[in-house]
Amino acid sequence: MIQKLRDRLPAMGWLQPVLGALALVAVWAFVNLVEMVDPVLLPSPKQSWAAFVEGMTEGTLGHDFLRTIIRTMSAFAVATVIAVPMGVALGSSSRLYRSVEFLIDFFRSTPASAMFPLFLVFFGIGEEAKIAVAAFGAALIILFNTAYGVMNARQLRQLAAQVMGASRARILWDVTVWESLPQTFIGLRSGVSMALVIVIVAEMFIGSTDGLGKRIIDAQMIFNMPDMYASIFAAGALGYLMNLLFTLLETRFVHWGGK
Amino acid sequence: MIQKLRDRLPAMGWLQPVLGALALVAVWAFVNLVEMVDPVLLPSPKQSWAAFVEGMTEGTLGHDFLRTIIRTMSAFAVATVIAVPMGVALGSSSRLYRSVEFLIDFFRSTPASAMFPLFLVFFGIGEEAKIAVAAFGAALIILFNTAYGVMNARQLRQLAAQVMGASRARILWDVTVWESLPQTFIGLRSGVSMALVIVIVAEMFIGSTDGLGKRIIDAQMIFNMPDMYASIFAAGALGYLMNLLFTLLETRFVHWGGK
Amino acid sequence: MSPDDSALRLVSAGNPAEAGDHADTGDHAERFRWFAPGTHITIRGLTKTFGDTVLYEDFDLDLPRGKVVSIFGPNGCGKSTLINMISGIMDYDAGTILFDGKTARETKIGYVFQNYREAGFPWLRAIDNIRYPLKFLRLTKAEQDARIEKLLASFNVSIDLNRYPYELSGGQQQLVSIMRALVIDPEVLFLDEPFSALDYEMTLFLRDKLQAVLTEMQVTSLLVSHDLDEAVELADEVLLLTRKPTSVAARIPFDAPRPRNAETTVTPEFIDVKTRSLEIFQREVRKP
Amino acid sequence: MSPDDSALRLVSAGNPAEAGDHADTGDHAERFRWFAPGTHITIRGLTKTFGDTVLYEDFDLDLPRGKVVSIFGPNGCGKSTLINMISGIMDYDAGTILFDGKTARETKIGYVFQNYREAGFPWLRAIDNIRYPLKFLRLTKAEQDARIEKLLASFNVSIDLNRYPYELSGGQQQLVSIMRALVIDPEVLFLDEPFSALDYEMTLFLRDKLQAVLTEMQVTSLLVSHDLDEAVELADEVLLLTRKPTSVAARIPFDAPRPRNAETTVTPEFIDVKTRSLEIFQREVRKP
Amino acid sequence: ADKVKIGVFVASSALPYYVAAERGYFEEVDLEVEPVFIGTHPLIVQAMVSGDIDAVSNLVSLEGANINALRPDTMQFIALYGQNSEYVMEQFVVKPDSTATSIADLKGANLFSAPGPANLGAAKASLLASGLGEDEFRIQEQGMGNHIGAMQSGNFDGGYTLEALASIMVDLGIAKRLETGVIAKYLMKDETAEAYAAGAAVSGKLIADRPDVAKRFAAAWAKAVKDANDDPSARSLLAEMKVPENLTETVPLAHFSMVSDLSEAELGEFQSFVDIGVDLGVVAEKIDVADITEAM
Ligand SMILES: Nc1ncnc2c1ncn2[C@@H]1O[C@H](COP(=O)(O)OP(=O)(O)OP(=O)(O)O)[C@@H](O)[C@H]1O
Ligand SMILES: Nc1ncnc2c1ncn2[C@@H]1O[C@H](COP(=O)(O)OP(=O)(O)OP(=O)(O)O)[C@@H](O)[C@H]1O
Ligand SMILES: [Mg+2]
Ligand SMILES: [Mg+2]
Repeated sequence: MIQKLRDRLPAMGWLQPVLGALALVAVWAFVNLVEMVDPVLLPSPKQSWAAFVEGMTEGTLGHDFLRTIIRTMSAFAVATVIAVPMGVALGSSSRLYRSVEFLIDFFRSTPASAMFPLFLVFFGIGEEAKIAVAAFGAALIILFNTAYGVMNARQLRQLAAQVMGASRARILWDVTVWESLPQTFIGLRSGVSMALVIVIVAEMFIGSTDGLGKRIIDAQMIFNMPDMYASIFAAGALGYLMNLLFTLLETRFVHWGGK
Repeated sequence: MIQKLRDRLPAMGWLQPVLGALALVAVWAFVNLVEMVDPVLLPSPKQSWAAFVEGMTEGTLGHDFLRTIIRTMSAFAVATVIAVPMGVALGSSSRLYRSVEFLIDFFRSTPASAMFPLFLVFFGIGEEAKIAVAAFGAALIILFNTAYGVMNARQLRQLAAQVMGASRARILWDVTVWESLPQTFIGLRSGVSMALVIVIVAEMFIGSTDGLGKRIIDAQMIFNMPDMYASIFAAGALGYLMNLLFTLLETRFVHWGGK
Repeated sequence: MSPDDSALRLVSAGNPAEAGDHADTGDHAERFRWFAPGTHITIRGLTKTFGDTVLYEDFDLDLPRGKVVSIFGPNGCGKSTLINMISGIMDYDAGTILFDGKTARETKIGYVFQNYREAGFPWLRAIDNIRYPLKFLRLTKAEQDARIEKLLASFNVSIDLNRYPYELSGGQQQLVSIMRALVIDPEVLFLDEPFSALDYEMTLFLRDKLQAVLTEMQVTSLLVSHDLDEAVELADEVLLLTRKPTSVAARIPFDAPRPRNAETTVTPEFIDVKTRSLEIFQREVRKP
Repeated sequence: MSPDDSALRLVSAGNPAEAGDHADTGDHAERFRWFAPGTHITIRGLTKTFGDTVLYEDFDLDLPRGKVVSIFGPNGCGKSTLINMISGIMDYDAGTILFDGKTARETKIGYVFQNYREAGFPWLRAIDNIRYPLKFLRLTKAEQDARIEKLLASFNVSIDLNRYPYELSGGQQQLVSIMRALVIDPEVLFLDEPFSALDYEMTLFLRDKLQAVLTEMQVTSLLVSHDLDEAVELADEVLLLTRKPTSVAARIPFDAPRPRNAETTVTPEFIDVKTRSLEIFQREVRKP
Repeated sequence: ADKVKIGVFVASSALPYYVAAERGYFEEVDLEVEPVFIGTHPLIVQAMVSGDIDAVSNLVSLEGANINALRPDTMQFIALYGQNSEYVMEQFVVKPDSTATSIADLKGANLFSAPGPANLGAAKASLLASGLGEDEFRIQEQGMGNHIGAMQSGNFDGGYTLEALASIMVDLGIAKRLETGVIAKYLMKDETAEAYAAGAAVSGKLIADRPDVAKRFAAAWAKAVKDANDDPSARSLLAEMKVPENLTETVPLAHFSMVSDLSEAELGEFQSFVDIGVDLGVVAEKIDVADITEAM
């Protein structure tokens, strides 16, 4: 019996990622059931799920979802294109990094919502401002991680490349980038979550006609809690999926990790 | 001449971190000078500095500053105490981590401001809620980084400890924790910035009688731009300083980095 | 514990399900007869594959208690892999490793890794690296210090042991690695090319030292070396392995009295063992 | 370029300021006389300290063009450090390294690191690791392939080169490392204990191979080995180093005709060189 | 003294609280009132539901109606703050050089609105009621903190905003008022009617558990409301409510009234305002104002 279960366990690998979600829903259902919290404030998972399904099928949740995805992806793409090469470049000289570290740590520690006015000034009130501020926030964290990946990379392989005649740029590209890849992936995952968070906050507070953030704040305003939690759930699940994508990419590309 | 300058260069090391700040102020002053942006929206660095000094000496900026520091530090301390051990534990088994990954990535991708209602339900409307929500946000990013540090740690040293007779717990503590230290430091730095950001946002939106966030939103409302930028500057500088502390700690403790 | 009162106990590692299956099926059952007294480590039906390459298949081996067995085999034949599996840090697909009454984890094992450079803890000074395994021996602080004292005195090293591993040269790191393995007075010692980076003088010194320690303390040892002179000089038995899929090509005992030294290497017995080993090795390596 | 038309050029590395100072002060100026034709690498006034330990102080050395110099010295005397400084990947505090008309960066260098395990690129398959340095030679794709073909044919290796380095055994990794150093037909070759992990057969094979290549191509080579037989057999000159602070204890030429093999090792000349080397080495090591 | 926790949204409509606190009206009735400053409306409602606060100084009345529709008797308004073109609160502003004279002239304009479905709905409905067609204007919510920047940056022709922000814009010279009191005029169809957009409320729990405390609280509040309406010197307190000091004298204020002082007709006006909220979808279902007000 136990033997059989053991044999099956590896096959149930797909269940693992779901466990966390199940636990969350279970706790939620429990809290709701024993009315630890007023049901007006925290609806049951079932109500929220109903709101989610209804929003997706009949309502505009699908549309809002899509808009948020597009914004997040645009912001993240911009951030990656700028921040990864910059991170590699800055990280390759710790002197250089030290001189810009103030800026990076400064802006990393400043809330995006405090930056909204400034971005509105430069990018106008349209879509660009939202994408720009999210890209900025994501770029900072990607840059930070990539640069530290490069700075903490082991020396020997870079020296080996140097002896073989690789130029500084080549070493960076052929060796350092690879060495720092695990850290860069962590940066990218932090970055994509950050982009999503800022896009949602921007949708909440910088005028917007659609998107999950707008949906969340509207639902909150009219105290439509099932809809609010449905939207939050959609946002979180989106974040998980985007992270999952990178986890898959990483296991594919960084096969030597830990060896 | 050049020789002398070169000799002095290392001694000017302290200048490096300041360079970034100087560049920022220079760009700001320039933008202001050529009136690229209406001065009503973006005051000059001088005006903001004056507001900063006045706020610090005569006004309440010093008090607000202190309150934000205390909140951030409390949140960060709570987050560290919870997240570092948990990160090590979860990271030590990638199966375990996979099962909670959903939760971590989910909540990392959900804006703190969307979480406010939930936290208010559990922690009431006082100081605790602000600290709890900031600690939660910071803990997630610390946990994420620590766990990945542990998962990406090289195997050989852990196996060596195992052969020597170390128990699983001992290996974790004696080897894995050390191996993952560089990554943990990155997590701590991300975490402290995150705690600061969320504390400020909470001060802005959960309502508060003091703190930099409250100051920023008040200044923004009554359009006192010099004061707003003075407060933002204070927040960013605070973030930088807290990061600096960790950089110093790291160079002290992780002497073997890259070797 | 004397070799005679050793309890017979099955210890299986690797994939527990499969390993268990094997032991139970009866297929290999007759192999688990009582084995010769004096055997310390018994390996039965060991199977290890990497992807689709089979490294070991249904591999059996007995290692005698308190003796030094030198493994001699071509690069990539699976010597390090074998040691890793025996010492319990690498999983295997099937088979059983019996540690004569104890599991690998219950045994005091000293292991000098082939990859000595990465096996040290860079956050500890060399001396603390050496001291580290003493933690697990339930010794008082004073006893620990005494052990270290004794070890240092007998090695009389010229290295500054207050340095961190990454501040040491390759050979110095290897020496530290050896000292770390010896400080616990191990019951079983695995030496994977332990002298590969040591200088001439140090190698000679350590060969003598090791012989003295191993014979005095009756440590069951497994030595991997590509230096045939060294392998034979230290061995009670030379174990020759084939190319993969790996099997035992031959086991050649060598009983010359100890301590052995340069003079031993010119005895006819030594030369005989060496010549036979070499013949078998070359025959195996050159097999198509 | 023949040894005779070699332009004299000062190449300084390390801390540029200090190195420059040294060259200019006139203090060492007379040393920079024209040196014997046939010298390829010239080291003058080299100083290297780690913290407060002095490793090299005012160290001078000439390495002849197209010859194999074997370095023999105790662990931690600074052999790897020396090679690293010559090959331009480690800074030094003062001194000059002249590369006979070219800088280290302009020279085609092959370097087999002592730490062969970490020097490979784990993101490239073994074959691509070997191919990698060809990138910098301005060869067409076809020429590159031809080189690889030739190398593989002459090595006739049994390793699966489509594996990643971390899937290879220690010896296999070292072999890949050697092939990577040789594939570019280097002008200068640094070998830091290149055979330490190779099996008996492979070591013998590579000694022969290397001799053939190095003498045919007139590659200036520096070999570090703790195996005295090996060091002498391959050498045109044995360079003996003292303990730190490191200096040259002796340079012993060895002119036996090539190719040398097992027979060479029984010639009186060989035994003489070996004996003298050993005497000097042991005298130096045992100095208090 | 009995303790009462009061939620305060820092805006000029919180003036009665500041007056009562400053002038000791709470002590007079033996109450110890502790303010809880909350920066977002929904969180005030939530705090009321979860029992973190017993009263609120300035709750958006549609949100109050909404929560009572969802969860009856969560709170009761004891005072209502009316706004129209006399007691200016909501209004349309335009660029200083605009030629528009009423919101009907905003054809083709790009507008911002105060955030939230109630504000946006009211702004849209007013524009439509003025005769503009659905696609003859564009309007977009903006957080209050962005209004000045939005106006200043030239991205917008004008917008629907609230006091004291409008006064600040006018003061800075970046906007002028176009039409005020639009809810009364366009939605309630009676320029003199008061749109009771906000009010002071006490929780249903306070009334049920400590009716006496609620009563004393209302009494103190009534005094404060009187001062806030009639005593110009109370205005100096506005500086604490995100009103710049130079505008405290002049910034328009809502008309504060205790529910007990409201006439049937005025309560009828409130009912029609709440009904508008239902139409806008901001109030979950139709609700009688009697269920959300308490005359004390
Ligand atoms: N992770 C892996 N994936 C695939 N093959 C592997 C892996 N690890 C080891 N191998 C293969 O297993 C074989 C045995 O490796 P092992 O390190 O045990 O050899 P070895 O006998 O110790 O050789 P050496 O004398 O060179 O140290 C090698 O051929 C190697 O290619
Ligand atoms: N980063 C460092 N900090 C301090 N000391 C160092 C550092 N790196 C090397 N050393 C010291 O320099 C000396 C020379 O080291 P090196 O690696 O060159 O020795 P080696 O001659 O190659 O020895 P081996 O034969 O063991 O490889 C050693 O004594 C070592 O302790
Ligand atoms: Mg091996
Ligand atoms: Mg060395």
